[in-house]
Amino acid sequence: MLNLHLILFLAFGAVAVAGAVNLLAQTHPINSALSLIAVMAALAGEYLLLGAEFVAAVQVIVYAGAIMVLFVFTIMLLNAGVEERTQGSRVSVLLGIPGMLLGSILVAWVVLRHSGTEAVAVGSLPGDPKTIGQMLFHEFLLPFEITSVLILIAIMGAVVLASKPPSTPAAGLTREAE
Amino acid sequence: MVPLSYYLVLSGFLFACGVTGFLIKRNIITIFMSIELMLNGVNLSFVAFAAQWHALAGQIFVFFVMVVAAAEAAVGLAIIIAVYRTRETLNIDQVNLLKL
Amino acid sequence: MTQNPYLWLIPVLPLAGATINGFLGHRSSKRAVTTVALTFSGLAFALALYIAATFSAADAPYGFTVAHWIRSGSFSVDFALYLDQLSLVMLLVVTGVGFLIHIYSVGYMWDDRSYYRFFAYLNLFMFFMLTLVLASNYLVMFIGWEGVGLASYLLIGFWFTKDSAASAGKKAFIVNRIGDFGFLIALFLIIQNYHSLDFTKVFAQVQPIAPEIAGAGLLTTIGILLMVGACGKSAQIPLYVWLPDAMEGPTPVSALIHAATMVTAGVYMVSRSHLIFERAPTALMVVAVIGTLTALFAATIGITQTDIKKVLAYSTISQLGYMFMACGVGAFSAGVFHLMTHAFFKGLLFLAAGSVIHAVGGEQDMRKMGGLRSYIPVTFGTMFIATLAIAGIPPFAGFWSKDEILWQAYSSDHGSWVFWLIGVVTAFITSFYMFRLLFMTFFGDYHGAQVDEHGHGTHVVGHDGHGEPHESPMVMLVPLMILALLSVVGGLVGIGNRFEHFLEPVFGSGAAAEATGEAASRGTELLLMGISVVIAFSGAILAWFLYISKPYLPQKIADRLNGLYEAVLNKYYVDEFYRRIFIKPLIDASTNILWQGVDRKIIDDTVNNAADGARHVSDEVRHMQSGNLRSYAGWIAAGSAALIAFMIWMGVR
Amino acid sequence: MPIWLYLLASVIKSAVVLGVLLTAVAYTVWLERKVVGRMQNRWGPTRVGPFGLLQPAADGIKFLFKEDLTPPHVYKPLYIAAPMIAVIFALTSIAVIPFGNAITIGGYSIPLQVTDVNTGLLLILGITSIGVYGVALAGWSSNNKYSLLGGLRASAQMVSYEISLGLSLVGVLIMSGSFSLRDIVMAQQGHFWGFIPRWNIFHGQFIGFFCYLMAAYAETNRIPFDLPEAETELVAGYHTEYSAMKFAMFFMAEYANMITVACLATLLFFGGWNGPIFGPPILQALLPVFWFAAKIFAFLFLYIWVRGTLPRFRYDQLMAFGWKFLLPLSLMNLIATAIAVAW
Repeated sequence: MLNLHLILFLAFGAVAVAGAVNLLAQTHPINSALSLIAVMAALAGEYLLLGAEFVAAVQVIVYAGAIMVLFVFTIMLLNAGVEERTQGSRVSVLLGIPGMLLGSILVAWVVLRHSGTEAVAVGSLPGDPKTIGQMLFHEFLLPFEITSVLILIAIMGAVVLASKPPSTPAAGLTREAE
Repeated sequence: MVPLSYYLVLSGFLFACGVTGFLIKRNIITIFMSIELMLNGVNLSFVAFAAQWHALAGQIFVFFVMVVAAAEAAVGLAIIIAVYRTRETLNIDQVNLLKL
Repeated sequence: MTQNPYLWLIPVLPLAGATINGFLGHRSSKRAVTTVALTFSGLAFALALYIAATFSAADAPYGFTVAHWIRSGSFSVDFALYLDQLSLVMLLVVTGVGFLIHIYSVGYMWDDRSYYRFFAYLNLFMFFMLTLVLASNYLVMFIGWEGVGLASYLLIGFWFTKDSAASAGKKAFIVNRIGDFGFLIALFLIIQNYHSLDFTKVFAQVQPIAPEIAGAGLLTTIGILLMVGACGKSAQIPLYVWLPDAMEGPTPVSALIHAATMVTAGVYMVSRSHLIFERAPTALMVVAVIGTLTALFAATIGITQTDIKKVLAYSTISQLGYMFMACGVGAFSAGVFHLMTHAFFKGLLFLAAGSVIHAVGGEQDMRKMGGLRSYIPVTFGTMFIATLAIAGIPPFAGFWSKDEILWQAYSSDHGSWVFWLIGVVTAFITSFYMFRLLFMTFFGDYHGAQVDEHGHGTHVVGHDGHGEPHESPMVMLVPLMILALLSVVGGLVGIGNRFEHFLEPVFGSGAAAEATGEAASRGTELLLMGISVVIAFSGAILAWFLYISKPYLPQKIADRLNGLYEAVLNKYYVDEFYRRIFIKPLIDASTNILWQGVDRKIIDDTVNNAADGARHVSDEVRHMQSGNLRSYAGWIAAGSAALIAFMIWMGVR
Repeated sequence: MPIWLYLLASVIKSAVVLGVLLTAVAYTVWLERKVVGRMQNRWGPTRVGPFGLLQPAADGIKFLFKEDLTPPHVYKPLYIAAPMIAVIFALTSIAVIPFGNAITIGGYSIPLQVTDVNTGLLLILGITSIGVYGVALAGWSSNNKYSLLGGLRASAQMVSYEISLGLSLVGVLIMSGSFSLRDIVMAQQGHFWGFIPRWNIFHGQFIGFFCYLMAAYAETNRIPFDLPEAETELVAGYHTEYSAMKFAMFFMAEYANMITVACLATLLFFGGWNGPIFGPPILQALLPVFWFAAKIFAFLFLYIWVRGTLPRFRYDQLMAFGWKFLLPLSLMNLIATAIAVAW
């Protein structure tokens, strides 16, 4: 099973990497969104390999099934087109890309230098819903409740932000309504 | 048996892809998706560490990250819609009024 | 110290009245305001009477600690009250005269628009004055001290829409600050050396110290500084200049604050600190000299003044000088005695003057009065009694106290015949100008009808200044009559040194000194008494001669002594002198050095240059803030890379 | 059990289940046309085969041989992928549905289920939530405003009702304490007082079932919630531009989803395959499957019945119903169940 584990890891990892790269390569947001869904599905697979089956399920339901639907919905609603290749920021390319590369290399160097030979077994930590639920409602009760408040505020904020202004018909609005 | 570092490198790669997306993408929605990609990369390292150290708290954190991501997506997309209504564009290079 | 749980109520009652009237008065009727003001001040008086009735020398002093206030290391100050014979006299004077003047004010201020405000201030003044009087330590006393200053400022500037009133209030306040400065430094010295401000504790430490006969020591310094404070509050040379201007306030205020109570606070404070002064002969001498000079100086100015209230103001300064003279020669009880009788007759004089002003419709210039005797007989009668009292005609109150002072000035250990002589001269002048006032106002012909258009006292709104002079309402006359009665009999408590013996537990040693010389100089005393009586009568006769018999003479004399007359009429140019010496340099220095130099050049320029610098730097740096989100992301990426590198370099793995 | 046998069994099971499912889809269509026809006082299909029984086959042949039109302005990759996504996810979720007890063949116990995962319910929820992409992408990629509106409506509607759907299921989860569908069915064995089946719907979950039913109708875009394909206003919604086999895939996906939802309702609220068992052993082995099929048939009939009866909602009514009525109701059901169980 050793090889099978590695093979599965590599397979899901390849999908995730391909999706991530595709996200960057695609110019149309809907393609990027679908790539991201692929990445998320692949990550759900990785979670299953790590024994976190509940996390995997929630990953699919929440991320792929809800958040990304929201993204696709927004893309459809705004009728987003192919990305324009404007040159708005030199800084992001001249400073950001080297910075990102430097940071990644440094982190990778640290990770690889300090990684031991210990390996993570398949399902070595059972992440079944029951244990997670107990933990969530005992040790993490307060953060849990706070996130519930957070999400409530987010809902209200989203409603307020996205609701139409009552009297001033924006230009974008008329197009949606036709 | 897969070493922990493999997971971490994968997670780091996804994160780096997210950062790169933020840097090079012009569409606000795509940039937003890059952020989600970064969060996913971090989540992977959380779960990997949880398995490595036999600490379920790592998985709990993933839930919190998801909740935050969901809240962020809801508010962020609402903002994007509001921006689009007033600016009629999704190009981040053209949404640059917040400067001196 | 006996605890007296009612003590705290006395100051608090007027405070309650002030609070109620101050916050609710603008919505209440005048009747309600009157009720509140009179009830609370009357209750305070009644309570004071009750306390006086139950006062027993054996239990004195009484005390009451309201609250702990400052606790700092070994130093502690409580908000505590203290009542001995001295405070009791002051307490009765303040609440009694205060209550009478409250009643009087109801009539005098009835037509004023800010009726409630007046009574709120008046009650507030009562609160602070009682705090001052009942304080058990210098700090609480200082609160009352500053508080009466505040109330005085508010009441002088009561008609603040008038420029002169507003600036008179400011003048009083600022001049008082100078005195307070000395007072405060004295307090600091006391704290530094005696580690307490409590009267009993400080005096217990002062008691064993021998008098600083040779030169000036610590106690002398403290004493002189205290005297500086007293000079400010009690309008002594050189800080007396605010009191005449303070006559801009309503007349009841002049009566209560600037004649009967507040201005005597300095005397009270000096008497309260008598243990310090007795051990500092130099300071005592300073007090006596200042008092004597002030008495003479103010009296001479009083001769030439034509404003009825100004005359009384200078008279007040002069009488206060008497009190300080008494204190300065170590006869504190005589000073306090004069304080009390003065409160009666000077309060009465002011109230009667107010009644006169009221009668002639706001006119204050005596030259425009005259012959008022038949129009306002009650006012005339009471004012006549008061004049007799202040002039020192026996057996009226002033005679007893003034005579006591003169005798002490002559006979006391710290006294001298010089003080006595100047005192007698002053008494002569006092008698002269007071009868001058009386004659100009009430005798001769009435000059008011044709000139009262130009009267400058028209702020007493609602009174018809064009009609016949008319008597004041009963509510104003009753306090006049009561005070007149007190002016007649008030001095009798001093017969046979009864008053002095009453205060003996406080001033102890002064009476002992008196006892030694008593037998030897009985004859001298009677002789001196006779001289002063003669002097008083001669002053009155001179006034009669000049203003009734030969009314053309004063102008001639004035013409003959033109230079001197001008100087006296202009109050010896002291105000102008102060303006030239102190105010103008101060303004110039403030303008040129502090404002243009320090404020503009140093402070403003520092701030402005810092701001300019920040702006210049920002002008360059702001280009980083392009408004482009991706640029920001670039900065973040580079920054986090730098941070990661830094962390690795620092060994954080 | 050797691994090859395990794999073989899995392949056979998959093939059988898929075959049955596709057949069921085809005949559900037939049934719908027949039943709605009767309800509307007409015959429905009668010409092809006896009672029109061969009509599905005829339809299939027609779909296969029709010209596969691709309109010129569509975004081609997604236009092609969308129906595939729809049908693939619709068919996948049946994999975790158990339709009977384990049967023993040649000494090996084989569960009547393609694969038994202990988080089966979560898997179904996940797959269902991904199913929305088929409709949404189809609507968007068609580059047609009716389709776009249909797609928008579909995604909004499905995301909204998914919340109520999930919450209505949590009540059952609390009662059974497991995500495994097999365990949930096992928990419903037995009877109250000897004759009332111990099904969840009789076990306090009636409101939960109601919420589930409403949400499921909306999830499957069936009348009265078929706003995404409302013919009268959106022409045909997201599949306006589709024809031939691509259209058939949407059609299959819809009916497959109906069947999945019916299976889930049966398993969660109606005791699954539990029912009277009697007779010879072979009958005893097949009766549970029969009961299961019968219950599903009842649900499908209910679907058709509702379609023949109720008119379509307005879109704002749909949203208001979902957010303002169904969601609070399912929340209250959840709280009530939790309190009752904790008691």
